[in-house]
Amino acid sequence: MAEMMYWEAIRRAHDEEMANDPMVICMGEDIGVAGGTYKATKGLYEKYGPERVIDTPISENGYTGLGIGASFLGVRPIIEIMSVNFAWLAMDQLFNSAAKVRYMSGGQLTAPIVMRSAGGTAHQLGAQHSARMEKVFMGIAGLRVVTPSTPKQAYGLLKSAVRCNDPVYINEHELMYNMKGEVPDEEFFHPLEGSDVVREGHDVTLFGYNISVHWCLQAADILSKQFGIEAEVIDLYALSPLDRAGIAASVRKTHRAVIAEEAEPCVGVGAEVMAIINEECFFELDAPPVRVSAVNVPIPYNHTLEKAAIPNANDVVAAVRKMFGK
Amino acid sequence: MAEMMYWEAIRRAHDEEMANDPMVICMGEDIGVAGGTYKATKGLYEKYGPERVIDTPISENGYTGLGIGASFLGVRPIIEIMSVNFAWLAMDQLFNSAAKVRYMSGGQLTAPIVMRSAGGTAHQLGAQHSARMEKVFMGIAGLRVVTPSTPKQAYGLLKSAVRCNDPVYINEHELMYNMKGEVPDEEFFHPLEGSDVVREGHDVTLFGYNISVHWCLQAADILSKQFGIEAEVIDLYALSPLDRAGIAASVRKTHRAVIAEEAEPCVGVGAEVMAIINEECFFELDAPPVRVSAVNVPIPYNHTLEKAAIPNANDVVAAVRKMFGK
Amino acid sequence: MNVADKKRLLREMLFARRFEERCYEAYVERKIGGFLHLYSGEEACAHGVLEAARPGDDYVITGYRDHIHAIKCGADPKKVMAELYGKETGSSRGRGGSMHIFDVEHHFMGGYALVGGPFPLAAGMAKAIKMKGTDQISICFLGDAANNQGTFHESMNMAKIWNLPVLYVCENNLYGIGTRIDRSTAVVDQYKRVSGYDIPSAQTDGQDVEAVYKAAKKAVDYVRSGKGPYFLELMTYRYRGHSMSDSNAYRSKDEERMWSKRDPIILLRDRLIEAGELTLDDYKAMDTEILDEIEDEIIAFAEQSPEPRVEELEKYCLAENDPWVLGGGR
Amino acid sequence: MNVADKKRLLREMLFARRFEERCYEAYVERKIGGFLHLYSGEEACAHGVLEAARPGDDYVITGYRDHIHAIKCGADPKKVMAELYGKETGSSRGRGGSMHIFDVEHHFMGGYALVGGPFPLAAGMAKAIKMKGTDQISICFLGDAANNQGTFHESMNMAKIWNLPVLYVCENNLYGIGTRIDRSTAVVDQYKRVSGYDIPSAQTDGQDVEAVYKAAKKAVDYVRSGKGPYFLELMTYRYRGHSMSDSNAYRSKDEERMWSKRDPIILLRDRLIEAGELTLDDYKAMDTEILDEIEDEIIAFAEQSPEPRVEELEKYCLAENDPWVLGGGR
Ligand SMILES: Cc1ncc(C[n+]2csc(CCOP(=O)(O)OP(=O)(O)O)c2C)c(N)n1
Ligand SMILES: Cc1ncc(C[n+]2csc(CCOP(=O)(O)OP(=O)(O)O)c2C)c(N)n1
Ligand SMILES: [Mg+2]
Ligand SMILES: [Mg+2]
Repeated sequence: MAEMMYWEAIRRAHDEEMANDPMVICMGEDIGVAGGTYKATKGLYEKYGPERVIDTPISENGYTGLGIGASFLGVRPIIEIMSVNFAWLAMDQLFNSAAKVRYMSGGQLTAPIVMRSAGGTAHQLGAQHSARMEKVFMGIAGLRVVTPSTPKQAYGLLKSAVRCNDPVYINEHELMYNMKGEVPDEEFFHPLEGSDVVREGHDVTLFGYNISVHWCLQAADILSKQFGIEAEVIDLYALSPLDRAGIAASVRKTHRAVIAEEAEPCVGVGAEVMAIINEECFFELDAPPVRVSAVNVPIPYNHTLEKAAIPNANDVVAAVRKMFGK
Repeated sequence: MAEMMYWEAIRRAHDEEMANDPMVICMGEDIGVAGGTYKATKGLYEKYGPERVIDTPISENGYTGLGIGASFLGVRPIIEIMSVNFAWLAMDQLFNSAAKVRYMSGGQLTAPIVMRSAGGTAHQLGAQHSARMEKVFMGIAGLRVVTPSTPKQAYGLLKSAVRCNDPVYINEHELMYNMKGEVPDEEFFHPLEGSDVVREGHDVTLFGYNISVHWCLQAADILSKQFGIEAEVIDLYALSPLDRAGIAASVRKTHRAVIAEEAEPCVGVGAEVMAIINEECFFELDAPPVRVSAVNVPIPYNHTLEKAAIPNANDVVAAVRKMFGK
Repeated sequence: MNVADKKRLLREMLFARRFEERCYEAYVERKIGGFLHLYSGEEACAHGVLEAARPGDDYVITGYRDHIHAIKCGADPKKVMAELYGKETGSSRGRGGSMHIFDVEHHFMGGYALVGGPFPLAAGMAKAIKMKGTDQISICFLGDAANNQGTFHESMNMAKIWNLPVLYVCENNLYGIGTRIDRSTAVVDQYKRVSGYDIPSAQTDGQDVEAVYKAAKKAVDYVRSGKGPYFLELMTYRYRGHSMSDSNAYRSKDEERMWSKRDPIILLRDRLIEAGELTLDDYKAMDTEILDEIEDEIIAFAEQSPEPRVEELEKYCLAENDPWVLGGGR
Repeated sequence: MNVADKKRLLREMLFARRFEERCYEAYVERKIGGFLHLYSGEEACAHGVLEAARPGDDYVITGYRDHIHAIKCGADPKKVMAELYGKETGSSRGRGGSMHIFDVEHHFMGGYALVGGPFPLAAGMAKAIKMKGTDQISICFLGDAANNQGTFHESMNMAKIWNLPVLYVCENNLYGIGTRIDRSTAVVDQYKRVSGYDIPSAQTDGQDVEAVYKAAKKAVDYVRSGKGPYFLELMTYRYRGHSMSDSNAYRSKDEERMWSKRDPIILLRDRLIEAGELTLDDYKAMDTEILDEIEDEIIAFAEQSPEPRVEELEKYCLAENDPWVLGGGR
């Protein structure tokens, strides 16, 4: 078991899948000669050449559509959108073509693409580079959405996504590419559905995904040490479909729930998890579920404002304390 | 008070606002010479000429961006996207430019555009013409979202939207353009925030918006006549921001809630209303809130499947009956 | 093209016309729902181009006006009609409808309803062909107004820089719904628009199937030889409204009459008659045979086929039992 | 251009260079955050073009590499620097940052970070100008790689069919981040790409500010006279990496050296010296004065300005107290 960085884990998954199947390609802006903005494809251009590691023009809808068309004939494209903010330009092809083609062809045709991008608010990148858009991807039938919270997941989710016959969107985080973690030495495929209990507890369940899992873990630590509250932490690495059973099972045990999301609350992951809890185990609740979300604004450049707009571990702690009246 | 059709009400609002202010223009595909796919701009080309009633090329992102740029200088464009499905192509300009420009310019610049489109599932238009996307528009800070359920609202919401300094998205419904209803003879501006109690009741609150308000009203009738259940019906004509106070007030009264939405459930209006109820008045609930939503599939062409995919008044009735064990 | 080919083409085009006109009736009878876009008047385009290619082997993609392209690729007209009827036996199992005919077996990769959507998809299929190293090509049929979509620009550029084997065919019928081309488009000669991508192009009479065939042959050979993309513009006209809900009021009767004088079927028929290869009676017999076939076989099949089962509503949304969803083949 | 104008331009360009290089330092000192894109090497483009227009009156828009365009339009450099420092006194009150400088008072309508985003916005401003009937024009500066975005195509077409008073200026610095233009673009001469829209265009040396001015004068006059859009390509080079996080490893030292020999500031300076209008000492004095101004006034202002208040986090998201939100002016 080697330690590697999140970006290295993604790079390794690309490399292994490209070595395994000549139909796997990757494409995106500056991913080839330059090795990728976040190094996810570093060295692959030299190894697999320009036909398989493709530097695209700045044409997000165009190259996404091109990847989808290629996938109709058995190619497995990994499409990088440098920042999720640019994905608005590619939503037409992703949703209107890739997510719908299997259904509207009566199962004849499928678009087994992977789209991945850096989502999330980083350091002062401003309103047009800081949106969190996972909820947009989740709302559409025909697309799978996953989001890795560790290098191990980043590796294993991409591997499975490449092989899965459905289109899969992978939401990565700009601030996590340099995060270190253990990744098994042997090849490993992470499930694309389900959720993980990453910390056991019995007083309250903290739901997180991607970066917010880490806030939850930190918060659980503080809650345990300082307030004697034992929180269970659930990693929702699969955002679509969400793990209804896993969500309900934990709430049946703890009877309380807090959902931490980096995005603004409106029609977000928090709302959906709360709806699932209401539907699955309302009468098990000892307190109303709570979401810890961003302030509903475009993200400001100023560092202090930016930090104030985005939640963190302390906000999770505060929400739990309030719930327990402590 | 005259009866008019939904499309006529929209047309009248266009006409009055264009007569009132020479900076109001409208633009979209086939809205001019042809008068608009749903007749929303019928006769306006003849009246106001090609400089103000603009037939655009099939360039959704382009002409949306053009409208936004014009609005920077005081023009008030009403931008028609023929079907909301095509709006995926225009999301980049709508969200990255219009919704963010006020914030990122520190309040210097604003994009007072109106975008309107037919959303919703009509009759067998197939997967690429039947999506319900209101939830996508709701999730983004800096944009207002409204959705008329009657000709009166269609008229009054468009009038206010044109004058409001924020960008406003108006979600209309393909199946409602020929719906008739009373519209005041005198000029009238509908608020862009809030909600309406369209039927009073004390046993359960049915939340609807746009077409689903009508399912709720029908359902309330059936529930009253056949089951002695008196439902309150709330029309959420403002989807962003949602009327938290109005939602909570009704639930405090009825202690039960059902949300009817035409879209698939995941991260939708139903989830958000449930989240608001949980946050505002959880302890007032006598039963878990329930959402009545579409089946999570792209919409099939076949008529029977299509009908099975979309909820209706009977599904609302069934949900309430189940809630009451009747 | 030899005489036998021409006669076959004549029959195919006449079949196409009758098929479309029968769809019109079925729509009026409310057997067909949704949006219905007919190809009447434009038959020489799909037939001329695909005659010069390898339908069933080359990959073809188009927009919502797609029945005839599918059939020319080899799709069974019975299944196409059943699709329009929304039946389980339809080419897309009744899930697609008129705008979404698919026959992947015959490499007809679908009709798409977002204007401009197929441009990049076609380039992508060409990319796949190139990776596989076969001598197939990818062919994309779209209308004139579609060329104003950003995807046109993006796709032409990519097709050229990566030298992809894709033939773009522009069926220029002068209108996008009710908007005349000169009101929406700065340069109305569509073949001129690709100079900005250094893509070779040509403009041809789209009503004369032999002319289309000739121009397409050149285009197809160019693309198949590995030289890269090609753009072919065909000047044509649709007889009916844009779709069944279109009043068609924006076109003058004069204009319509002018174009109907250059009907692609009549043009070819008369040429064959003039050359002594066909009599008017032969033609009439052919027509009767076609009409009977459509009624007795195609419509009958569509009528008698079962609808999809409601229990299968959620089928085909995601792949079934995909092992990787669980993290591996085990 | 008379001698006084040239000397002023020299000073402005030298100021621009020093301003940008000081930003570089401030970024390294972590006073500036986020993405920072510098204009060093390209000064003749914005200065030459806007010198030929009416900065402060004509409407200007660009991408993320926007400091200098804003300043040339009349934005106070102190406020621009304060913006980079994220201060409340910044041109966007610290909410925008380097990529989003705005000075609406001086008709600098902003820097936008989505590549290709400003194309339609600029056309829209031109539409508004046309409606108002003034003789202003709209000017859009963007890079070479931006031209591959679909919005380019859509905007050029609309600008032409509606005859909009918009000047598109392509600052062709041969790269989009690390990708050389010939690897992403079928036709590398950008001015040739607009033939598909029948838009007149020209290509000019972007390092010689007088040449830029001359070409821009022609372009501006054309647009201002109501003849419609114009496209001007300026061949230039950025000295630094794409942004501060760019290694710049993809360019050869030879190439960089070649371009630095045609530095726009040195070119103009030497021309003035040769003509006996300036001495090297004059130039040095000018430089010292600029450096002092930047340090003593601009940086000092940015340093000493207050940050935005956290209580105002939600301000500027929606209009405040807009009466129509409540359904009327009452
Ligand atoms: C993205 C998108 N925008 C608009 C429409 C509505 N629409 C359908 S067909 C059409 C006109 C297309 O004209 P053209 O490309 O010339 O093809 P034709 O119908 O003439 O064959 C329009 C505007 C659509 N389906 N998709
Ligand atoms: C829509 C979008 N796609 C990608 C990016 C990332 N990106 C930022 S600048 C850039 C290169 C642009 O090059 P060019 O237009 O030539 O301008 P230059 O930076 O050379 O001035 C890219 C790909 C972006 N900001 N927006
Ligand atoms: Mg057409
Ligand atoms: Mg460049």
